[in-house]
Amino acid sequence: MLEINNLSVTYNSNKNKVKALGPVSMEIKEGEIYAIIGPSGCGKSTLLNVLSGIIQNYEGKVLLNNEVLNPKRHSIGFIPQNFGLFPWKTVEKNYMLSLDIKKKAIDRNIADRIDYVLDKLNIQSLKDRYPNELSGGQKQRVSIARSFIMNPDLLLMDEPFSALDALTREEAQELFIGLWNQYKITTLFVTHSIEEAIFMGKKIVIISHCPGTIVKTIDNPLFNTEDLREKEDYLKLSSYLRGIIKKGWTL
Amino acid sequence: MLEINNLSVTYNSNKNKVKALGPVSMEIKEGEIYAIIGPSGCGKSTLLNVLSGIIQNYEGKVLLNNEVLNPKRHSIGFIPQNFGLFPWKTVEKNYMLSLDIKKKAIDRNIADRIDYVLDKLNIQSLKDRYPNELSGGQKQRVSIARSFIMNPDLLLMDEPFSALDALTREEAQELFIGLWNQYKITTLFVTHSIEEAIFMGKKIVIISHCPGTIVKTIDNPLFNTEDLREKEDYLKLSSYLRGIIKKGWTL
Amino acid sequence: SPSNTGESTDKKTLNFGAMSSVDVIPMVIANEKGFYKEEGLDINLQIFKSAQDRDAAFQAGSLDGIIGDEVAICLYQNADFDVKILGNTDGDFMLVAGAQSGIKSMKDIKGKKVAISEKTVIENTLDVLLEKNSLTPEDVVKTVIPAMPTRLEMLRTNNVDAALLPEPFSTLAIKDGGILLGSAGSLSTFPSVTAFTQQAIDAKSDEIKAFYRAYDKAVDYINNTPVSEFEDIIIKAVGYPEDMKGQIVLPKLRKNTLPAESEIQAVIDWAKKKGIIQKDLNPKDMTYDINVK
Amino acid sequence: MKKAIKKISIFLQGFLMINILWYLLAYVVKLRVLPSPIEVYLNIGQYSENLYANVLASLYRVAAGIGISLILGVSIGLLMAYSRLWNKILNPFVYFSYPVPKTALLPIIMLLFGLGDVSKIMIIVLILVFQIIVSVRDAVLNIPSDTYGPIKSLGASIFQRFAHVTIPAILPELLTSIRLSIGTALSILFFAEGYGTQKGIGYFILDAWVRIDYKGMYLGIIVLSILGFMLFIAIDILEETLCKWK
Amino acid sequence: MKKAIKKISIFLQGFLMINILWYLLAYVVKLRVLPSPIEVYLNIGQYSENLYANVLASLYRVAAGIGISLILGVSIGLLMAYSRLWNKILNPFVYFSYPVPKTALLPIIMLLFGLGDVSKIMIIVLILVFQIIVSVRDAVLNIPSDTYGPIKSLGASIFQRFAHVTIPAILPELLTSIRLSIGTALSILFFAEGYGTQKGIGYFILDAWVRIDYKGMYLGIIVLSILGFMLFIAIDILEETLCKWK
Ligand SMILES: Nc1ncnc2c1ncn2[C@@H]1O[C@H](COP(=O)(O)OP(=O)(O)OP(=O)(O)O)[C@@H](O)[C@H]1O
Ligand SMILES: Nc1ncnc2c1ncn2[C@@H]1O[C@H](COP(=O)(O)OP(=O)(O)OP(=O)(O)O)[C@@H](O)[C@H]1O
Ligand SMILES: [Mg+2]
Ligand SMILES: [Mg+2]
Repeated sequence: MLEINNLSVTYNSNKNKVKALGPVSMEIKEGEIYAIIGPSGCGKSTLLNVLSGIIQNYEGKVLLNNEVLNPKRHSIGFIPQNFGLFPWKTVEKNYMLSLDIKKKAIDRNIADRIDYVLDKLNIQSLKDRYPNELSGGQKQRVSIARSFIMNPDLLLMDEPFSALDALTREEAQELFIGLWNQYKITTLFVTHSIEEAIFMGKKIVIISHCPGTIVKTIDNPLFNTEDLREKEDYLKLSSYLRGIIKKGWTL
Repeated sequence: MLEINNLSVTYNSNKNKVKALGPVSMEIKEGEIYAIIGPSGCGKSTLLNVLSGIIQNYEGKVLLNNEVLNPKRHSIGFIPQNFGLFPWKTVEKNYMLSLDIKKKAIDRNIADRIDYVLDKLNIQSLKDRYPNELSGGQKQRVSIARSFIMNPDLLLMDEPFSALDALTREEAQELFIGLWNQYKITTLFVTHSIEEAIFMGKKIVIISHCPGTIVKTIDNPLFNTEDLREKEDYLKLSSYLRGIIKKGWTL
Repeated sequence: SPSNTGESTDKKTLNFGAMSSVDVIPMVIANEKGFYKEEGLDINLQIFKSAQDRDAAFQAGSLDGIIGDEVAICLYQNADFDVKILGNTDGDFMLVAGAQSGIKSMKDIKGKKVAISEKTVIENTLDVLLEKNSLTPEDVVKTVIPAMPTRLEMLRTNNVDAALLPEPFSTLAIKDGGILLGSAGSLSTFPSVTAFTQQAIDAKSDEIKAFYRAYDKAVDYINNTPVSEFEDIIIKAVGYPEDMKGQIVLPKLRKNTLPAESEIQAVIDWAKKKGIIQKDLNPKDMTYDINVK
Repeated sequence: MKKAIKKISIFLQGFLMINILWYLLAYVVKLRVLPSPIEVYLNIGQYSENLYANVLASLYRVAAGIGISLILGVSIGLLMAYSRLWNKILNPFVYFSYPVPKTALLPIIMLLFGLGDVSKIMIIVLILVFQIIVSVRDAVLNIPSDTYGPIKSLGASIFQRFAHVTIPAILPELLTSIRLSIGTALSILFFAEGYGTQKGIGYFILDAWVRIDYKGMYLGIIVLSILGFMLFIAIDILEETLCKWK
Repeated sequence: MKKAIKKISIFLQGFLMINILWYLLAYVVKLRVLPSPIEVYLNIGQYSENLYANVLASLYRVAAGIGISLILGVSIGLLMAYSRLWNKILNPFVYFSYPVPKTALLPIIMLLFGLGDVSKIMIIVLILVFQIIVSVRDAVLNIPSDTYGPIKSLGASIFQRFAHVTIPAILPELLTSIRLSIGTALSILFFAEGYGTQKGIGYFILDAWVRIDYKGMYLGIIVLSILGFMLFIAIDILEETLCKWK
């Protein structure tokens, strides 16, 4: 379980302080998947950076499984918008990076898991290529593989599909949800697309303008529905969300 | 009127030829606005590059107002995905570039038009800034201003809004349509978003996988509808288009 | 004479530097023929390609002694660098006119371009030669070309009318039809000297004595041996052009001796007048008699 | 100006630090080849008027050398970038000439161009021109081809594309390349001003060296460094003026 | 290897073209300082064994100089990139030292390091190290900070971040900077091998010059250019091996 308590973040840039986020409090139960939407610059990436341990200078409290969040102790998967692959590593070295850094020996269990994930994502054959030799969708799949292989306590994704075109994007979303249903990893992702939030978020968190605070958290009954976009309810929920956006991310 | 007759384009790269587009035939009447959607790499940008005079090596015939298309003779507005502003020119020099290159004197008429466009797009106050000092939405508006100020015979846009976030994107779309309704410039734009195609395209052209050919041209009764996304018909049309995409861009 | 041979008490290495020029031949021969070893001297003989490098090494304390010239020693003394002349060498400097310059003798040199290096023994020799012929330094156009091969080449290609050159460059110029107008030797001045720092004289006097004994041996050897026998050695070490093989003529060398005080005084006066040195130097303070005999 | 002022302050700090280090080193080794900075600065009076004329002479040569290199380098670089044929012809030439030690060619240059300023400027040109050619060509080739899209679609002539896109796009690289050239040109003064002249800061240093006047020599080195720095600042100001968008 | 082979072919073309130009120029000016390339190559026999040892001696000095510069330059560059404090302290120093003509410091170098190989290597180091420092520091600072995101979120230690991200990310710039260094190091051989040695290709050229042996001198220059080129190729091959992803 992830508990965020009165988290706020202030950047110190060139002598003036910019409050970028907060205070934010929320709780994500194990095996949940939360979507976060909010206006540009409201602090969404900032929130993910705190949770992934990249920003360590924050106020408030963040507990993961009842311990203060710490990427050295916890196992955290992080997928940034540009997929976060290292161009100088082959695909294999890229998706094995998590195990490499955590110095995990590859036992039977892990080996099976790797096989399963690679198979599901259909990237077995890309092993020896370099990221530059992949299409956007392929890069995205390698990045997802990296996180699922390590079986993280928490998975964070910052606009994971926004660099993909419409078709590839839908494919990738479906692949992801398929895998997620298998492993049920506690996940928090940021998106700019109402459609994506409704399709992939069990709960949808709406954040206000900078410094971002939580405007509303919505239970999403449509999570993981097939042919979602053709359902009547989808239209209602999405027009409700659109209404909030039009009112400037307020209720 | 724009007439495209059996247009096809083949790239010569490193000794092997890649057929990227065609054959494509279509006709766009004056004052129409066409949306083009198609899979990644199907030749959409290639088509726009031919129409904008950037690619001059093509087979087939392209006539604009009954003359062979030629950017020196015709007046063509072109908005690429990255907005196509020159970072070394101020905003003013950027939007005046079209008049500058065409060596048009600024008469009463043009001056009024400039005032109107700048006012509508609300970029009067940005005149002396450089593009790097603008947000994505502002850049987009300057780019639109450049094309509208020159009153082109043909306006081409390659994924014009895809670099903007959801909110900014809707704003920009509405601004654009507002201006377009004023001037009714013959327009062709490429998009990856079904939503955008339905909102902004009087007709929607669907292109097949590479080398792209026209799969279908759809009349769009929903063009320029307010609160489009909440209409029943929108859902139908979009699920119809989605169906085509799912079948791999075939009928 | 008390020879140190046999006494193996803490022998120090003597570091000696010179440019590749004719004056260094006795040192090279002494080294090759083992005369230094015979004197029990361990020598580190450094041949430099430019005077600046030699000076830099000397000043930096990497060398105990050098082959230099009287002007250079004045400059050292002027800079409070206590260097003493311990002997003379037989290096000569010659003024050679180009074949097409139209200069036949010193009389014709007025207004002509003469290539030299500045503030050195070369310029000094030119001025002395001019004055001996009732001319003044202002009567010629001095063209500064420090690198000797380039000076020679500019003369050959008629870019300058005359040049002051040391051996072997002067011989090469004459071979090309150049006309010898005068030389330091013809005035019985020998501006080229061997010099050591006072520090070395104090700390290594035995080694320096051995050095000069070997020098004298080498002089004897050279004076009494046909050049052809040691030609290869000097071609290799001194920088004689290969095509001078069989044509090298060496002057009769003198055993080590101190230059005349009057000669040194003349150089001091010249340097003073030129403004190259500011101090009042005394020839007595500039020489040191190591007294080998 | 902000950038320039910042650089001046960094330079002054560096100047101070070097002087302190120098002072300490001089204090430790206590040798004539390394006079202390205090001695050097105390003696500045005796050179002052002399220095001014020397700096001017060098500045003229450096400016002319860089100017000619720029004219040649930019034209050839553009030619190579625009024409595949010329690139094919000239590329091997440029490629081979790059590592040739140009200073070894001094004797030929003197013979071809005489002993005057022309040969001094020519050696500077010979050393700089290749790197300017390469950097201009690469900068032009590195302009993404879609940069030209909007202006091509307006039917711009070759000349208009050039003025509106190519030149401003390569300007930053060009200035960087001038900045590097300045450093190189100044250190070439050592060769170039070693012959046929009695003026120039390179001559000043070499002359002081010959006269074993180490105070003068270090003063010359300091002046040369300051000259280099001032030229850097000039380029910075030029960059801020021409590349306001950066 | 493909890149290397292409470069070799460009080099050979360049070599041929230079020789033709050289031949024509020699034919026109007919000067002893410019013998025709044919004469030079006909005389190659008399130098051949000699050349080999000279090349080896120079290669050792260049390799040592570049090696030490790399070790120093990379460490200091990283230090300056990682520590704001050290950057503040060292930046003015580096900035000021950049335009100082290092060849004028020969007396100090001889003073501190004697006449042997150490001083030759040190003068190479002194000239190269600043540009390596600057390029390493800038390369590290230019790594977008979000590049580290994924590895930081995995709880990687400083050392792991370094090995997995920093080093591979700056490798291309580092190799470019070595490539530039090679050119510079070779042209410094002219100074460095003018004293205290009888071996080295710089010495070979200087010696031939003093002997007015222009054929030998040009042969030396050609050999030096070829040596430079071979080192370039070596770096290219290294780059292709280490930077496969490019
Ligand atoms: N390193 C930084 N220093 C100073 N301010 C920063 C820094 N990073 C972000 N900010 C500011 O903090 C605020 C939140 O930024 P953040 O990147 O978290 O927004 P976001 O919600 O992810 O935006 P977007 O939707 O555009 O990705 C913004 O106002 C931004 O300008
Ligand atoms: N300069 C080029 N040389 C060779 N092939 C090219 C070139 N430009 C594009 N192509 C190829 O031509 C095809 C069409 O490219 P184009 O950019 O027109 O596609 P697109 O429909 O715009 O794709 P996207 O939706 O990704 O922007 C692709 O297969 C592409 O790989
Ligand atoms: Mg963000
Ligand atoms: Mg495209």
